[in-house]
Amino acid sequence: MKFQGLVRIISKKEINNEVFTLCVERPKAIESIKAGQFFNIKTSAYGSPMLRRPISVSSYDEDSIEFTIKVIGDGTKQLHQYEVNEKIDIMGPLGNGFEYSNEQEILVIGGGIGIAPVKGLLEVLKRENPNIKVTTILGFKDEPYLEETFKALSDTLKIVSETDSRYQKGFVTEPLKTIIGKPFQMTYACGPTPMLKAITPVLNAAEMPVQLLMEEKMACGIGACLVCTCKIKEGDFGYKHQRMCKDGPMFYGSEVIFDA
Amino acid sequence: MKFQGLVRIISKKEINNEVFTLCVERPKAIESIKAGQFFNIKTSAYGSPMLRRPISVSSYDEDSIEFTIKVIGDGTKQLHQYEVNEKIDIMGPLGNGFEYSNEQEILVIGGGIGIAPVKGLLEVLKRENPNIKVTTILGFKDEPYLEETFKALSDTLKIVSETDSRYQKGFVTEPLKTIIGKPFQMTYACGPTPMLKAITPVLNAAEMPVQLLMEEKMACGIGACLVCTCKIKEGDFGYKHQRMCKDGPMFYGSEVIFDA
Amino acid sequence: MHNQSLKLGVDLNGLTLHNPITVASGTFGFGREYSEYIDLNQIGAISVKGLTLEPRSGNEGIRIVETSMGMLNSVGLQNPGVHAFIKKEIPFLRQYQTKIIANINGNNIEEYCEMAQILSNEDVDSLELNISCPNVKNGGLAFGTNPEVVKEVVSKVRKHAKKHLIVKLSPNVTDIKAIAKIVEEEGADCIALINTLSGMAIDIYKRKPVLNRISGGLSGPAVKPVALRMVYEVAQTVKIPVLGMGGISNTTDAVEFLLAGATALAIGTANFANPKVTAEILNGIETYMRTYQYDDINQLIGDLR
Amino acid sequence: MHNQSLKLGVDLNGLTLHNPITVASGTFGFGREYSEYIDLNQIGAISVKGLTLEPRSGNEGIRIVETSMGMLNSVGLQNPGVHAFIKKEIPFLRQYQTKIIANINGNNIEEYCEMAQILSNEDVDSLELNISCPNVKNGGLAFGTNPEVVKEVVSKVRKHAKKHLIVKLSPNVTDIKAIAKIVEEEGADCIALINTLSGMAIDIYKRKPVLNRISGGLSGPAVKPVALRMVYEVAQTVKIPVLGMGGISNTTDAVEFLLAGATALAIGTANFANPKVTAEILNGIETYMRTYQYDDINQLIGDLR
Ligand SMILES: Cc1cc2nc3c(=O)[nH]c(=O)nc-3n(C[C@H](O)[C@H](O)[C@H](O)COP(=O)(O)OP(=O)(O)OC[C@H]3O[C@@H](n4cnc5c(N)ncnc54)[C@H](O)[C@@H]3O)c2cc1C
Ligand SMILES: Cc1cc2nc3c(=O)[nH]c(=O)nc-3n(C[C@H](O)[C@H](O)[C@H](O)COP(=O)(O)OP(=O)(O)OC[C@H]3O[C@@H](n4cnc5c(N)ncnc54)[C@H](O)[C@@H]3O)c2cc1C
Ligand SMILES: Cc1cc2nc3c(=O)[nH]c(=O)nc-3n(C[C@H](O)[C@H](O)[C@H](O)COP(=O)(O)O)c2cc1C
Ligand SMILES: Cc1cc2nc3c(=O)[nH]c(=O)nc-3n(C[C@H](O)[C@H](O)[C@H](O)COP(=O)(O)O)c2cc1C
Ligand code: FES
Ligand code: FES
Repeated sequence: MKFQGLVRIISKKEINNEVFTLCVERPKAIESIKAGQFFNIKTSAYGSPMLRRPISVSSYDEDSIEFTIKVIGDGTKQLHQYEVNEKIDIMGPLGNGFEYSNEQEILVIGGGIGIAPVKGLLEVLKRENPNIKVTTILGFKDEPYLEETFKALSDTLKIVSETDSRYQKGFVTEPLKTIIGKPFQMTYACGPTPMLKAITPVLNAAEMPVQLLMEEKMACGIGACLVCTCKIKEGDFGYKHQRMCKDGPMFYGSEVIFDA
Repeated sequence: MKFQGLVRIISKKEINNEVFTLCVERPKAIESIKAGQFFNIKTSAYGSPMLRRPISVSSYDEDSIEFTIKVIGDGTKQLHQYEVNEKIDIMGPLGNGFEYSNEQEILVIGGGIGIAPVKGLLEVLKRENPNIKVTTILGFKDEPYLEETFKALSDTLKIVSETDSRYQKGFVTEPLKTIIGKPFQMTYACGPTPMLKAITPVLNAAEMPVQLLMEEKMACGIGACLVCTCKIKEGDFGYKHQRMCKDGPMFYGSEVIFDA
Repeated sequence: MHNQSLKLGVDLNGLTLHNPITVASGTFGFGREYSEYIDLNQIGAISVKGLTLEPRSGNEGIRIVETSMGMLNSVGLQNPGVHAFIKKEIPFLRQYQTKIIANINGNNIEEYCEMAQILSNEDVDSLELNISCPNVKNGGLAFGTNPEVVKEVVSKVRKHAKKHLIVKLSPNVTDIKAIAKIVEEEGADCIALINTLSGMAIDIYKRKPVLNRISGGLSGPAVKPVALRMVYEVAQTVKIPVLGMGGISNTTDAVEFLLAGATALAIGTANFANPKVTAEILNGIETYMRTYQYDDINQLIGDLR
Repeated sequence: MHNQSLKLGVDLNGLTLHNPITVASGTFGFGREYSEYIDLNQIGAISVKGLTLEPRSGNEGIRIVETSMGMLNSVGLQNPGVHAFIKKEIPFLRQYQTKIIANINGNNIEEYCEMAQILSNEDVDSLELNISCPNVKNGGLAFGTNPEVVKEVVSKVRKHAKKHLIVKLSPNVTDIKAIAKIVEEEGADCIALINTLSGMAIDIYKRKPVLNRISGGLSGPAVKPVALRMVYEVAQTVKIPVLGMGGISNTTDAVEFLLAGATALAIGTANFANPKVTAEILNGIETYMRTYQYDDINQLIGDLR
């Protein structure tokens, strides 16, 4: 049996006026977690919104699971109203998560709140191999956040912003251009779909393997309802629809078809 | 223009494990309030439940309005989760409220959470005429609450309970029998419909005028939608449907038709 | 701040409104009560509580059930009758610049015609033929769901209605497009939809239907997706303008209906939760228009890409 | 604690369930995923994801829109095809004591018949003829809303179906009773309803319908009042048992459907919010039965006063 139930909130931290973290007690029933996996969280006990909200693990250890959440609409607003010691209904861990195996040199790319699971990944990789060489590119629309955290987790860190003039202006594709072709064993990326769509052909062309952590609206979150899809090259129909929640949310850049 | 908007919660108090009070700042825009009036309160900012919940004024002064609330379903549960200094969306005061004019000797009857507006009434009457003689009958299903408060507001206080053996067992009709016919200038009553339905013929028969503060499910709360009705004797159809929220919630015992 | 160069006026084929936000029949009384919470001048038109020839006391028993983001009502057309409306309510509403839509309901076709006749000589701006009320025994829903009856009632009422004529449709049908086409052919100036969906609730403690008449009319946010679909289908089908409604509660809903092709909107149930919702939505539409660079609301109507 | 002297078994006219709680087609896959959250033995029957003769990749684009206490889906019958189902999914489900209902969908009447034929020889307990899917171009909704087509498809499929046959109705009709009667006359063993209501959503930022196919199927608590009304109407009309569904999310909803006359219930969308909802509802029904002193669920069914 997998876990679904109430867990206690251990701590809550405001990162900026839109982003916050919730750290919850890790239930004994959850034997293993992988970076890039997510939980489907019930945001309200009163029905509305009806559906759970998928939130990635941004950090975990034996006793706790951390979520880093950006307030977007009602669901995330409700999550923001929870206080320490209240209980929250989570379900997971869900999805495949990142595949990592002893890489020595990696590139990670995070965009916006997509940096949350990337942070979780880097923490694990550093824990397992303190000597791993990490190049990180982060892109933000406005003012960057968690900069210090990523500094500590990266050997090289480049940050771009669309509006904050203290940083390089533009999208992650700019710094990416300058390092494309370097001998990274793996690239890990998470961010808004337009970002993933922009970087994937660049990395594919350079034959750099990339794991994309993707996003789609979900309902069940476990692969039963088929409302979340990722279009994948090859398969019965010249393509096939895989389930973002169950077969993903990680797909390799080489296999994804980005439609308009 | 009447008031609808956010008001700050000044204090919150647990009365027992089902009943609590919320005291809110009285907005300047509210010029007058009458005991027996109510406010229509939005319990959730997130839509569900969609409709406001009518709650009587259980006390008020120039600076504040108090509500005494019993947790029943989702709406009242949500009200219970508000904390001091949070803001809540109220609309009112609504309804006619009790009609009071210098009575010297009155009877009041409260059942269950129906004691809330009765408390508000007694406070006002005592404020206006400290010599008023008050006989109070309160009925509860289980353990009585606010006993001390009512002791202070009454010259004679009788409490009955259906289950709490420390009190007279039964319904308010029992003590009512023993005092029926006494020269009360007015009886004020609020409680569940079956209670009002039981006492009204008794009081009517004794020609004791009684003001009933009644209850119905409401939507608009202001008289526009016609979903809340009180069936009244006489009128175009041999009877007429008045609006509980606007023409009531106070009706005289002599005019109400209690259907099955 | 309002109207700052933005053109908000719409024309429902003869009924011009200074803005597209109206209120739905039965949810706003005759405007009196809400006038204490909101400036009625801000509302394009008020469709008044459904009128009948004679006064009606409405249905007995419980008249409302709250459901998940919706409500069932069974008011049963309680109203003071068309004559009291003319005498007492028109003068009140005429103090404001809002247009008056008289929602008319008959027990049979003759009554519909008689009411249309009477009101054609009175100071109202439009007649809204309600052939879709689920809460009365005669007339109502039965009229609105049978294409032949729709044809007959609309063509006859059209002859008596010397005013702008709106026909309000029931959503409880297999093919709303077919009904809309008939209504257009028979000469209606405008189509309003949706009225309430037929629904039911049971009191599991008493083991009885909550409503005496068993079923009632479902309204509110719950029905919005169905309403939007029907408004879109009808707007694609007829040339006369559509007055769209059904669960509209916020700016997003309102813009969806406009994009779907509704020329004006009616807000009903949402008024109960927020008496100022009409003004807030109007404001929200203006903001949307500025953001997406529309200076005339008519550019936005039906502007799906 | 379970079943302590309470009789929960129901008979859907040949399909016996050890309890009346089933899960709705398309919301529970083939049971695999939910088997990690709930003991499938607790579920009376599983109606599997809608099957077609050939594998289908389903619809392109966004497939879900969350609405007020509901959701629109546009999955478009993505499924591995009936043969893969037989090979891979039946053996999995047979590990449990839950009954298997095969939900079948054709592009035309011949395909429906062919699937009925094929599955009649396989180890499933019932065939659920879905003539109400709004999310595919051919078949589906078109079948379910036209009484003559319903008559034809049910009578033909009946001849090929050597198993218990459920016909699942579309709620997008004027008169559900008329359709139900036809289905009964043509020999169905049981009627399931409701499938999803046809609804729509527009992305106001992109100014496009959210779903590629414009409309999708509305499900969840929002539709419950409509579903309950239709289940009641059909239960009053036909003698064959009704499998009721549409927005059931908690014990109160479930008891309402039973009182309205449904012999068994299907839970769909509610599984998404709470994967254990079926077991919780079953528990709740038992508590209700004890409180109101029913020792056999069959006494409760249709027991309106
Ligand atoms: C696998 C997975 C992992 C995720 N991990 C995280 C995570 O770790 N942290 C995190 O914060 N989020 C994460 N997300 C995203 C998160 O699930 C969503 O942000 C969340 O579901 C939003 O719910 P909501 O109710 O707050 O907003 P919703 O109400 O669902 O809606 C979105 C809001 O955006 C508005 N909107 C929509 N489109 C536009 C537009 N084009 N322009 C302007 N406004 C628009 C809508 O009006 C609405 O208010 C993840 C998603 C997935 C699928
Ligand atoms: C004018 C007026 C003044 C009021 N003043 C007050 C006040 O001062 N204080 C106060 O506390 N309340 C007052 N009320 C009542 C208050 O409005 C309701 O208690 C409130 O609306 C309940 O909302 P809810 O969402 O909590 O419960 P709801 O969800 O609306 O529902 C009631 C609950 O009771 C359950 N239920 C219904 N019938 C039965 C039954 N027969 N057996 C068992 N369970 C059942 C339902 O399942 C549901 O859970 C007043 C009402 C009116 C009309
Ligand atoms: C309490 C109530 C009473 C109504 N009475 C009428 C009526 O008299 N005439 C009419 O045409 N529609 C009536 N309606 C339907 C509304 O005008 C509107 O069509 C419907 O509620 C859908 O819009 P909404 O979801 O915004 O409320 C009534 C609706 C409600 C909720
Ligand atoms: C995502 C999803 C997929 C569905 N797929 C099917 C299907 O393949 N076949 C079918 O008969 N019904 C399908 N349905 C309809 C459900 O079986 C059910 O009739 C409907 O959702 C109403 O019940 P609910 O409100 O409890 O979900 C689907 C519903 C949803 C939400
Ligand atoms: S959300 Fe149900 S399959 Fe992905
Ligand atoms: S609640 Fe609308 S008239 Fe009373």
